Amino acid sequence: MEEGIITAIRIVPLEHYILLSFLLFSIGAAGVVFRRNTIIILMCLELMFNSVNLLLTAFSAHHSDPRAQVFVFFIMLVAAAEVTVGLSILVMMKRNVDSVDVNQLNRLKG
Amino acid sequence: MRRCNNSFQAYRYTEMSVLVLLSVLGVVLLYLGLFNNRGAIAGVGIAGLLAAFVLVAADWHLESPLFNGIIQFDTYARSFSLVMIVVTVLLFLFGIDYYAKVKENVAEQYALMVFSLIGGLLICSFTNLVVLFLGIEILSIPLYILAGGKRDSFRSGEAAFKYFLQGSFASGFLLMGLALIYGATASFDLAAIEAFSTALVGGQDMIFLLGLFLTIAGVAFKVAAVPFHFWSPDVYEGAPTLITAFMSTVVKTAAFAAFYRLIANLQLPGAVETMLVVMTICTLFLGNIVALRQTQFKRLMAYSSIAHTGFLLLAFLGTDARTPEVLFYYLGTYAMATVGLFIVLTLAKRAALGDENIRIFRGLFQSNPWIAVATLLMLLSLAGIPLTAGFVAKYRVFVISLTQGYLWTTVVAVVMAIVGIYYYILVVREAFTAQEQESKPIVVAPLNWLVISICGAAVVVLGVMPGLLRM
Amino acid sequence: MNQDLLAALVPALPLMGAIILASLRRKLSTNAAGGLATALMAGAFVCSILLFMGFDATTGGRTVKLLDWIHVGSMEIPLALRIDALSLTMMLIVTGIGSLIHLYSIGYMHEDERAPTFFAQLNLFSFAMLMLVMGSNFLITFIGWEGVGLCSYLLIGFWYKTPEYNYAARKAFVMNRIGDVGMVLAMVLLFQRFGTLEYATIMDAATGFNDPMMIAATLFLFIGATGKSAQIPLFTWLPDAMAGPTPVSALIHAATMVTAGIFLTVRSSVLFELAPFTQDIILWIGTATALIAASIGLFQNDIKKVLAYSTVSQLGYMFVALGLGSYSAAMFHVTTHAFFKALLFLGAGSVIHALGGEQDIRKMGGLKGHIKITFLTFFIGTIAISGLPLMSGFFSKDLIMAFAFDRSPVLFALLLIGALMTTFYMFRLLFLVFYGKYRGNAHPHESPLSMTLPLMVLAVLSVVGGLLNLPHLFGGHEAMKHFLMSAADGISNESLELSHVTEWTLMGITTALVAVMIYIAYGRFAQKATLEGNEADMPFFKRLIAQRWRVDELYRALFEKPYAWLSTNLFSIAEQKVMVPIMNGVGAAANSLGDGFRRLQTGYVSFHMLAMLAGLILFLVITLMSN
Amino acid sequence: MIAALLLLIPFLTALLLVTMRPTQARPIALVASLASLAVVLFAWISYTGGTVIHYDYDWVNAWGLRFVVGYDGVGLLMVILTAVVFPFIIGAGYGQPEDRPALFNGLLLFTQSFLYLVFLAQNALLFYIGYELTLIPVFFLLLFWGGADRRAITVRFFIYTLVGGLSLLFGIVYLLIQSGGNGDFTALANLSIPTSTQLWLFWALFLAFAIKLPIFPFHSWQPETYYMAPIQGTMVLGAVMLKMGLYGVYKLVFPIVPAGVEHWQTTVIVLALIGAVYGGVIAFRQSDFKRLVAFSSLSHVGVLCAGLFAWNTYGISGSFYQAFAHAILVLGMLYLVGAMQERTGTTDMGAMGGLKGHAPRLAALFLLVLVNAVALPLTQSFVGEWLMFAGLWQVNGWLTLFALTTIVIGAIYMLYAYQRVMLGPDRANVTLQDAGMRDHLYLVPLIAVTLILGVYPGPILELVDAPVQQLLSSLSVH
Repeated sequence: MEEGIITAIRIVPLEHYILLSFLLFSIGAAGVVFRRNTIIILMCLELMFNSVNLLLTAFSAHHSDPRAQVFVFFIMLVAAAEVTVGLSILVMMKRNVDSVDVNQLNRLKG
Repeated sequence: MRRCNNSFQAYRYTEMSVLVLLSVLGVVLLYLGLFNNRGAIAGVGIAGLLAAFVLVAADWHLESPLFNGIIQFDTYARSFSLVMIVVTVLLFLFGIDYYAKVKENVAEQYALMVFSLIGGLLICSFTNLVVLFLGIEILSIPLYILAGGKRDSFRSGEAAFKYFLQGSFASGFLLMGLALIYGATASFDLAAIEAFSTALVGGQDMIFLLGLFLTIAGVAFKVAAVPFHFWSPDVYEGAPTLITAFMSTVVKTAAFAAFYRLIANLQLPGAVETMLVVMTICTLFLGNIVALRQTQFKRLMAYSSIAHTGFLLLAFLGTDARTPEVLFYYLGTYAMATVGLFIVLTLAKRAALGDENIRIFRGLFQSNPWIAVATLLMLLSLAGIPLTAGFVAKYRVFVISLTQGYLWTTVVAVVMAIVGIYYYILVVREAFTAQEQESKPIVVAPLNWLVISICGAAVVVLGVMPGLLRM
Repeated sequence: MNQDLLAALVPALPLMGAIILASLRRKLSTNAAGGLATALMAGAFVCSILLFMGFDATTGGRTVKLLDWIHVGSMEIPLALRIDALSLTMMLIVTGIGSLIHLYSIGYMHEDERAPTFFAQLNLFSFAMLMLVMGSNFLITFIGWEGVGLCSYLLIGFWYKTPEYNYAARKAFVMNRIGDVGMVLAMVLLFQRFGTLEYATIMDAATGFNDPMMIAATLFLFIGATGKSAQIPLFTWLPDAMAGPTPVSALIHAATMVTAGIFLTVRSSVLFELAPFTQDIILWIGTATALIAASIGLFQNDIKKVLAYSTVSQLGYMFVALGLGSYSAAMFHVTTHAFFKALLFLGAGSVIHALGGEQDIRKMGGLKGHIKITFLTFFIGTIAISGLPLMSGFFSKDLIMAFAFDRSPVLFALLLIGALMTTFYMFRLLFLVFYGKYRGNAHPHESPLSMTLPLMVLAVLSVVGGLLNLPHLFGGHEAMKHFLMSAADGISNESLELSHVTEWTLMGITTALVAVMIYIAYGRFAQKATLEGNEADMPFFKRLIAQRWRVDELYRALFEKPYAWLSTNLFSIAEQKVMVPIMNGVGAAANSLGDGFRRLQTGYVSFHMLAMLAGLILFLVITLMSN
Repeated sequence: MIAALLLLIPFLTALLLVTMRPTQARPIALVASLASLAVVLFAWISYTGGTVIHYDYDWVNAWGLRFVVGYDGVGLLMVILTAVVFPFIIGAGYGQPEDRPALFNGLLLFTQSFLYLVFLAQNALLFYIGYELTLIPVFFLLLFWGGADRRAITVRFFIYTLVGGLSLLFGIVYLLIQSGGNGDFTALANLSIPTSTQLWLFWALFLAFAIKLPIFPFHSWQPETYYMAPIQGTMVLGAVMLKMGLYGVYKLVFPIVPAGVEHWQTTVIVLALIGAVYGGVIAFRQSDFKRLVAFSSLSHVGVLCAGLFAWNTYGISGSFYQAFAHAILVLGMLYLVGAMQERTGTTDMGAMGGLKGHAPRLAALFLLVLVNAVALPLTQSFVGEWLMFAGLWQVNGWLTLFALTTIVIGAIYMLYAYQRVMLGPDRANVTLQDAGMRDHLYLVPLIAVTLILGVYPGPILELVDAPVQQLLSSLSVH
């Protein structure tokens, strides 16, 4: 990886990154909790994951340690896998209850 | 539990080959699915698992790092791996009968279980947080699919959906936690992190604390500790019984192994300790109390599983050398009892045409006395009545928590244990009450009979001679 | 012959009889059973006499240890018999009168098909009574004490088909039990105090102590005595006990069992000597009982009830004697009373037998012609109890009254009134039963020899009984007193400082007034053809007495009804409305708690995730706070 | 050897019965119980005092669970009690269910062997294990053969008892940690626990026994359970199982938390006596014979417990002696309940009465049993009660007076019951067969035991005396 980018990243103080990714993470989490459309919820999940990726990258830059970036790739991979599964499940749901509203599904309770 | 120093050691074939073997096994099973030959599938699956068993059991006390020291296949890991493999074998045996009626996609079911098992092996041997994360995902993703295994069943679908959403949500927290820990310690390596935590003792590091906090939350989700338990009742009930059994045994075992491996040698900040205590009390309370009102057996088992999570967490409190020993014993015997019970449930459910109310056990003693007795033994074991393994397990947990000085937490646990006995006894009562009107008899295939007997016998033998199940 | 063996035989023989008869009660005829029982009692009597012969008063007595009964820690209670003057006296009375009554019963119970059972129980009673008097320590005495209680329960309820009889039997047993509570308390107290229950040891050790504990102990003993000897407040069972066959009334409720209380007091006279307070209480309770019972006796119309109340009042006299500390007088009266009261009861039995079960004196009268022997003997009994000069009752009662006068003239006056009432109701009874003309409609016939023989024997005894303890006044030297002195130390410090003149005058007054009473009674009852019986037209006070001071009603209202009420409601309210609901309530509470928390599991996935999030944040806050 | 025989004879026979289901189940069970009785008698003869340890090997020592079995005098007495009682329970002529006799007797024998385990155990955990195990067979006895509403009552009984059990476990675990993982009674007795701890630890341990006995506020499960259970089930509960409570107190409470006992002594005695009076008073008006027995048992047990907590030689010895007497008594009473039930088809005394005329022998036997119930001298009960009262007096006179009221109360309800069952005018058109061979075979030995031990209590008292003395002296050392 090119030195320039690292330094570029380092210019911004770490706290900002942390704050930003916290913000993104919270937005994601809030979205997951409060939105009812499954598609959007999936996107919010992505958002959460990516905020983490951002954070990791920032950390790795600041610790000047590449392992975190490797981890980021793993995360992307896993996220992809999850989304695939998620979407397939979503299709199944659509088939069962003709809707993508998460709260349509509540036969199991109590 | 010794940890390897990070230095590169001689490449050992056997341990790694377990993972390789299992992955191959999964693929092979998928291929076998093409020639829709069930007997072969289960057979191959079991053979493969047994091979894995041998490989794990071989040169027992060798502890060698793998993959550049991100995995540590030590006694701890081996022991839990063995339990998981054995239980999976039992489930496969059960599967032969369970999937007998199903038309297609049987091979996928087996294969996914194997994959999930790999995840389990990974997380009970990790020494690097990355592996922890990957392992958990490898463990979970197949489960999301398995939970929805009954494509034509609404409930199964709902279960899969809920499991997936909450699972990924939790993964998010886990990831955040890991990232923060990394941020604080500049390393994913457990040893390093432990070193950091020891250095930190007394001091404060917000990032690290928060990181630990979220990580634990993420793992706690997997073991279904309150308040991260919401998924388990719904998923347990909705998922196909075989998968429910798999989740409440293999997955639970793996998750706990990982959980303890994570915090075992950490110098937990006081805040986290408190969190654990509160979590334990809540889990004990909610699991048992709500279980009182369950009439659906699978849901009952879900809450009882939460309750047992509570007891297991009790063994986490403080730092006691005996904890891994106890965890191992508890989980092993718990798995045995649970597998057996779920098989009995399936059989009774068939006879009752899909009803899952505990009433379906009625008349069991009339029709199949021995099965009834085995059921009794397994239930008593879960309830923790003496001379069953469950008693020894609970007893040892109490010993630990009292030794660590958690007097009141233990009192709560004891009270909750009484509550627990109540709902198990209700099931016993059903099983041993005579059936009034004539109903479809409960048929037990020889293979199932064998598995149930094994489980029933195991809980007593291990209860009388606990020494047999040692790490 | 070996004294110890003899001593052992005395209770053993009746016990044997009881066991044999009980086991063979189906096979034996009345005569066989009665014969066996009587023979065994006679055997016991003979043994007692032999013991009496071989007894040397100077040694003070011997203890015959049969076996080690209770031995725990430092508690050693042997199963042992004590042979001394006191026990010998009682043994002679019990076995002697006992055998006579057994004999009598053969005739009396002839028609009853359960006669063998009757004799078995009678023998068992004799055994228990003998244990009571022969015991060498309190606990052995207690064996007999409770044993006679049981037998009296069985015999009162012998005719079990009549509910009233069963009730009477239960009443007797329970009241005795109340007394026994006192007895047990006394025993545990004495044991703690002296570390033993042996009479000999305690009496030796006791001298010197006098403290509240001693008062308590003696009071407890006295409570026990009131139960057995039917003193106020526990006397109401004795009249009801007349439900039993008449021989039972004679043996148990006149001659022997009811005197157990007196016996016990004399046994432990030393202790009572150390507790003057208790003695006073005994004195006044005795007086009260004597008077009240006598007053009730005046209006009874059931021949046995009259005798029953007379018994109660006579027992009262004995307790007065004890209260005055004149134990020999008490024992003397016990003896003579045993004679004439047994006689009277058996006579009454003979009358009832003659009239085929009739007990109401209003339906009697003019029997002296039909049943001569019964009449004569009954007459002797009457004059004996009324204390006409030179009769046995005369000596014993006057002795007591002399002691009373020595204490206070008032007491003497009260006792005198009692004595006069006794005379009155006894002669009323005599006249109503035997004089005038017959008011009933049965065909009176004299009883068989087996019944009349005991009557005659007892009659003789009632006459000459006084000689046993002839006072100096009449040239005697108080034989019985000196005999008993070796056994009951209390006797030695009796003293009667009365000049002969005073004694003569007292006797004179008594006798004169008694004569007057007899005259009045004769005038009122001798020639009655009919008898007004209805209490309705009596004046209030008279009616109150006639209704036995309404004590039974009082007790029923005070104890029986509330107890029954309590029993019912403790179950229906305390148990079923409180205890059980509490137990179930705990479970219900847990369940409702479960229901509550169950609602958390809404099944809405967003809510679940929200909850997770909330929980997480909550934890965060809590832990950071606690940090 | 002896211990092995005791534990195995009933256990193996039971296994055989429940697996093989032979038709002649009852005779087999009877033989087995008699065999174990023989063994026990041999043990008694060869017993020379002190504490005899038969086996002592580490089971899972790491967690304080060692297999140590043996007995001191009191333990032996309890073993004798069990051995004597079970032949009678199995032999009880009436109330034996027709269905699944093999299972029934098998469960009985299981109970017996577990009871042996309880009384032989010299290790707290082993004791606890036996203590809980006894519940399982009884649970099924009640569930299978109980009367009306058995499903609910059985579970209630089970859970209520386990509440005590778990608190006992808690206490034991706590002790184990104090003693460094050595659960032997000897080791636990040597602990010196701070008084403040003993005050609560006492209840943790005692609660189990208070419920098992049961004493007053913890008794609610007892009447309904006794009433609902089959005759033999009630016999097991009343004759032996509640004795585990007494034994437990003697073994696990007195030596280990003496300070606690000292502090709570009066409280417990008062509660126990309240229960004694409460039960006795209620028994008076009970119209059902079986319930009456239940409440009378409650009453008797109250006195037993009070005597035990008098905590001196007389009290404790008396209590254990009385425990024996009470077992025999319960057998007799319940057998009579069964006998009447078979004859009149009910246990309601309202439907009885006036039966003496028809069944004089039965009445006589009843009377002889009753004599023991009201603790007349020269019966077994009297010896026990006398000792207990003597013991209680050393503690407090008023409590003794309170306790003594029970002898009046007892007389009241017992005689009333006898009258209502037997006495009164003959029942017309009732044909009632009188006590026959089996009744005599059953009741006469019981009565004989009662009277013999009433006249010659020596042998039993000797057993109890020495260990109790030793216990008390060791406490005074503390």
